[in-house]
Amino acid sequence: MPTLTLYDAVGAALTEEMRRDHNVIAFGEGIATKRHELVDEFGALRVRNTPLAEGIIAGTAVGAAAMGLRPVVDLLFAPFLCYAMDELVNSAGKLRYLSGGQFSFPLVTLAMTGAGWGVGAQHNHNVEAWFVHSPGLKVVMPSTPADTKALLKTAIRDDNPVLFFLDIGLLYQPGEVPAGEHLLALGQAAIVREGRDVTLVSYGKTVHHCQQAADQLASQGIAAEVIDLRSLKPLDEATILGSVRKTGRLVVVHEANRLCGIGAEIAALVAEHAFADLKAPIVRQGGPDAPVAASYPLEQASVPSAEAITDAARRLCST
Amino acid sequence: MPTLTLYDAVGAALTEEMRRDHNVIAFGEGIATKRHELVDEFGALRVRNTPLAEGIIAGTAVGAAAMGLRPVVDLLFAPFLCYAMDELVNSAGKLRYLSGGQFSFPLVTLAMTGAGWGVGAQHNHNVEAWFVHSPGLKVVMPSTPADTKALLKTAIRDDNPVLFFLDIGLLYQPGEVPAGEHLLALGQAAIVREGRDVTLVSYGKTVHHCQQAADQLASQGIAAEVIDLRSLKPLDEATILGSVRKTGRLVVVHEANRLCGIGAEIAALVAEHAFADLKAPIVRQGGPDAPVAASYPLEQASVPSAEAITDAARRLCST
Amino acid sequence: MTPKPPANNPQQLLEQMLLIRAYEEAIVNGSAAGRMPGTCTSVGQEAAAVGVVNALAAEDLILTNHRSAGHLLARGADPGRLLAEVMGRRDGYCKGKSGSLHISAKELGVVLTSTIVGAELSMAPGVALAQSMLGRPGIVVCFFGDGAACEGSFHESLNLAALWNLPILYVCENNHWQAFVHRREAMSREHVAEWATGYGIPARTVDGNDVFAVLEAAQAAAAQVRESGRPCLLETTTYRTRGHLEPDDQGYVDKAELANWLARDPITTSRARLLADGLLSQAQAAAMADEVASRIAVAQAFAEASPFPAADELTRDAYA
Amino acid sequence: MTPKPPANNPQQLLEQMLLIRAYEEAIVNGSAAGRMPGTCTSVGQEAAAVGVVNALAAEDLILTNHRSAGHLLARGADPGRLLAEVMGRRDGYCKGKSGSLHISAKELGVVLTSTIVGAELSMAPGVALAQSMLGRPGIVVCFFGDGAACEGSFHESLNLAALWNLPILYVCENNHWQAFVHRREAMSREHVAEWATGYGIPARTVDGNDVFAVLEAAQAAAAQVRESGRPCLLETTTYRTRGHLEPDDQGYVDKAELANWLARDPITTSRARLLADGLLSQAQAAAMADEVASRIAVAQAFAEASPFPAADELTRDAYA
Ligand SMILES: Cc1ncc(C[n+]2csc(CCOP(=O)(O)OP(=O)(O)O)c2C)c(N)n1
Ligand SMILES: Cc1ncc(C[n+]2csc(CCOP(=O)(O)OP(=O)(O)O)c2C)c(N)n1
Ligand SMILES: [Mg+2]
Ligand SMILES: [Mg+2]
Repeated sequence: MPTLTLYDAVGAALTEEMRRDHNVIAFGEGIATKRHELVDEFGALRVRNTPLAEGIIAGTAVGAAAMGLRPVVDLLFAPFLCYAMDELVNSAGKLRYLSGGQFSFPLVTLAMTGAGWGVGAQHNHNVEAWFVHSPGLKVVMPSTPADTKALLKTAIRDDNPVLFFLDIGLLYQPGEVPAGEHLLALGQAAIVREGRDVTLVSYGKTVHHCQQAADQLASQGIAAEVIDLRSLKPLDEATILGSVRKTGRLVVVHEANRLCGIGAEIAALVAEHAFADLKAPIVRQGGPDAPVAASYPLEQASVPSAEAITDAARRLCST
Repeated sequence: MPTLTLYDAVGAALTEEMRRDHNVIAFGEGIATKRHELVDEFGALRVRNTPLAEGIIAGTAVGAAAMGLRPVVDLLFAPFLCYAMDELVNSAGKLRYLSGGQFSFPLVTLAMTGAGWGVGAQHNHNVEAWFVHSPGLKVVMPSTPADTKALLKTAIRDDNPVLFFLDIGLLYQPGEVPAGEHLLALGQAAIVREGRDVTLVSYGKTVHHCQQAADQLASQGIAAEVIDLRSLKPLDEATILGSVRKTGRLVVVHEANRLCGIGAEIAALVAEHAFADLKAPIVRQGGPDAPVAASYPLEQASVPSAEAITDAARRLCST
Repeated sequence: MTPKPPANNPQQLLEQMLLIRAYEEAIVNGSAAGRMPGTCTSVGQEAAAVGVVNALAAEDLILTNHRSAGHLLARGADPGRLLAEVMGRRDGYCKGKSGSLHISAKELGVVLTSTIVGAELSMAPGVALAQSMLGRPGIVVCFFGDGAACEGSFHESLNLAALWNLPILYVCENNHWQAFVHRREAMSREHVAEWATGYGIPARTVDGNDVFAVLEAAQAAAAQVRESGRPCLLETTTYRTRGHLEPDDQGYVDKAELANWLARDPITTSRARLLADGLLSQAQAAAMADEVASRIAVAQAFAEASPFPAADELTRDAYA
Repeated sequence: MTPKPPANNPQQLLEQMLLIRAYEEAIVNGSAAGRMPGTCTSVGQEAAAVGVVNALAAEDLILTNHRSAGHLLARGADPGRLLAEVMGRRDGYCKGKSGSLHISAKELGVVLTSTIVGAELSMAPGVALAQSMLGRPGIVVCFFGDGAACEGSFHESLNLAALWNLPILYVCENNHWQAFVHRREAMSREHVAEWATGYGIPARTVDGNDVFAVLEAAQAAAAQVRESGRPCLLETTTYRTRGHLEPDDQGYVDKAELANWLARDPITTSRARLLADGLLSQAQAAAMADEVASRIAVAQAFAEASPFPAADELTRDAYA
């Protein structure tokens, strides 16, 4: 199998989808420079650099999507989505419904997020939960290059606006990516490791921390099941609930702020629908209610570690 | 006790705080027109109309707060906060931390939210959870005129940015407001009705729906405890956990989208820290994952009703 | 239903303005009586809407905002379906989900109406981009207020449209008010057109209460957009003669300023001109008023008879 | 520590530029060697920073952005504390929490630095409002790039500053690049100053590579802001001669354009001019270079010796 970084998996998905459908276009602050091969293949009209103005980039994508194009826009870092909230939330997310279904908005926004580059809270802020909370939007955050390519291809074909988050810490890590056409439905979690004692649910880079924790737990005789959500909306409730009904124990892990994060949603879901099978309290591991510092050790400390996950799971299994 | 609407309670709090501290200023799209008595008393420099531009209103508040003023800005309807997300989240919420504590941001944003006026999803969208999820910000949403006045006075004195949400459906409902200086600490929930069988937690207009539900439940022999959160960050975890430890049953209710809402946070909190005392699954009642329509019956259907709350609580108590 | 062809005589322009006025008055009366919700009416601004819309071709696309009745009716919208929408009924253009504030009617080429002030400006470049990339002929007309011009999206939109050569006719309806704020409390300049020139976009200001002048200016501007494939801006200077949102006592409005503009009411002045020029008789004028009144009466009956949306509409169309 | 008094001779301007260059090169080398993080350097833009900052009084306030080393050093920042901040160490100006991208130094009057492009523009009016409402004397200088000028906050900020008579000197450093996008791919006009005139704000463009010209223009503009109490805009035309963020191979940069600007390096040209005018001897120039090199060496040693923040800094200062 060919090996690609997550960054290149994005490029591969874009290339394949732009070949397949000439209505797919891409623009953003530097995409034509950084992915110049796309300009070479598809021309300067379909792949464009833009002014430094996230609002109009997103707004242009919304208008174009409603009228028949399928834009993919690169908004660089997740905190910059703050400048595009009206366009994404109030326009893309609501104008289909408010118009009684007259329009659809097949558009994808790319944004990088998370620890790894020591760039501080104005570049590193995990805001995916905002968009899960907002109607009319789908949200994806993969943990491997293979999933990135498959999910991005599906997102581009989806008729709804999809917020597609790329974990900065994973961006240049290589991984095997099946050659040719592979798609993954949005809303399908992956059980990346099976186990019967405790369920670890995560997405993005902390999936790997969960896998390391599962290794550590295995050596202590605890069989952890690890779930990679991959898409945050739609959320694969069945896989989560099925796993917790089996194991009776749940640790939810993510880098984003704990408060009102995806972990809260999953904990609530389980406390509502798998309560009878729960053998122990649910545990959430997430970022603190503080911005992320640029300083390396503080940045690293803001991310749940394999050790902390292991400890939490072990404590749960002893109750 | 004098009787005021929630709208007038805001005016009373502004008047008292502007008298007390000449650094308190107020501006926004029409505040000088709609609250002209403030201009009469405090002058056109301290109370200003602004251009129609939420970003610069919020940004100006951020800059002014950092340099010694205490701005209160009226951003009208909650969805318009989308145009001020950068200023509120990236600047007000983060620049204290990122600067190593060099600045503080004593500012209050007012925004109306919720069903009641049939204005549709671009005016009626409950986004308070976004700001709970974002670091450095406090979030308040009162359910009575008295609490509104007391909490707004405290919010104006707080050295952090406070997002202050006004429930549209409650805005012109009168209520008793104690005369003179009354303050309420942020982060203190109110137990508005005591009960031992089930805990109903809410904020904003659905507190009243919970109270109606509690009446209905009482007539069926079920004693519901009703908690009005009042402030969503800081969250009064102790009061919530104390109540659920007593009753063993929890229904969380709000108008905002269920997914990653405050209800998710509270359910997760309880599933983590009061698991042993839970006698039944947690139930969340919240808005659907859809924009809110303007059409009256659809708008009303988007808000959890007293009947639905009663049903949910009764089912819980029979398990 | 398709867009109405442009008026081919001045009487039709007057009739459209009368229809808009009668429509708005039906809502004003209905909401005063508690039968209808309040709306942002375009009373006093009819000429600005009618003059521009009648300069357009059927294939042109329109983006508008919360104060849209004039644009929609001039484009040929059915007043019955509009009123049904305002009342949240299922026969409305948006199945009752929009209410008055964000009425889109794709079949009429009125697309992506948003009540977020400034959103029309942010979406217009994308609509125009699709038109040009998909090889469609129509230009894009973006109606926005003097208030919207104060939002950052104005700057971002004009810069991008100029840079990417997008066929957009920006039409700023400068009605002196931004809800409860007078434009002089909000704008560093008198005219939005002064801002536009900074982008190298041809910009012109026209008396927005003179329907004939607006029509001529809009025809010229639309032709320029069509030929150059580049944006132009037209500012129609007019006045919001009722309040921001019904009911509104206008206590904050300068009485002399309002009286001045009321004296220049676009309907009164254009009717007087047609009568003076012998293009309309008193009898024709009376017949026109009757015709309009009866259309609105029919429309109102239709809207009132339309049911509310079914319960399962609560979440339908949230996702495609 | 307080702001440095303005230079009172041309040699000091040169020395400041040399210090900035040496500081940036220390980071370039350190990051190439893996000892330091990459930063957005201001190499090639030293004259624009030094010329403006030396036109200011101690009580004036500065807002800057991600490319701030020149502004901070010209204002008298300690290069040791700056480097400590870049390296995330506790002796940095922001206790290591900022890193290179948002360094504020309130004691120097450098406030509210944000790496969100356009945020400086959105906060400047509030800073100026506080200055004027609290009766403080200093004006506010807001540095921003040609990229920031494309954000909507540019429009909103300039309109408000003009409308409210806020004492802001807007300084646009037009360095031809917006990260990986050339300004001609992003701006409908050549100059940001062309946009400013639309607001009735006096605007001027100056050769940003000529430190003496920048100083003179900035002195005039600052004086105008001080006297009128109203905003002015100064655009310094310059060039980002290294990449956007170290390391950057600049493969996307037009070689001829870059060569042209490198030939107009602000340090080389001003040094040559001082030598030619007899205001500097070769020996003095060499001594200056040595002095600067040793200051940077000391700074680097200081920064490297500074520890990382303690673990309890993780959440400290999230709330007041
Ligand atoms: C982003 C945003 N801010 C504020 C409002 C509230 N609001 C609705 S209409 C209006 C005034 C708009 O003024 P203008 O753009 O001049 O249009 P006009 O109403 O005068 O036609 C305001 C403030 C809104 N809908 N959206
Ligand atoms: C809102 C926002 N969008 C994008 C970025 C990423 N970014 C950082 S600097 C930069 C270029 C800024 O260009 P300009 O304003 O001209 O300043 P320069 O870097 O040239 O000094 C970009 C795109 C950002 N930090 N903030
Ligand atoms: Mg207006
Ligand atoms: Mg630049």
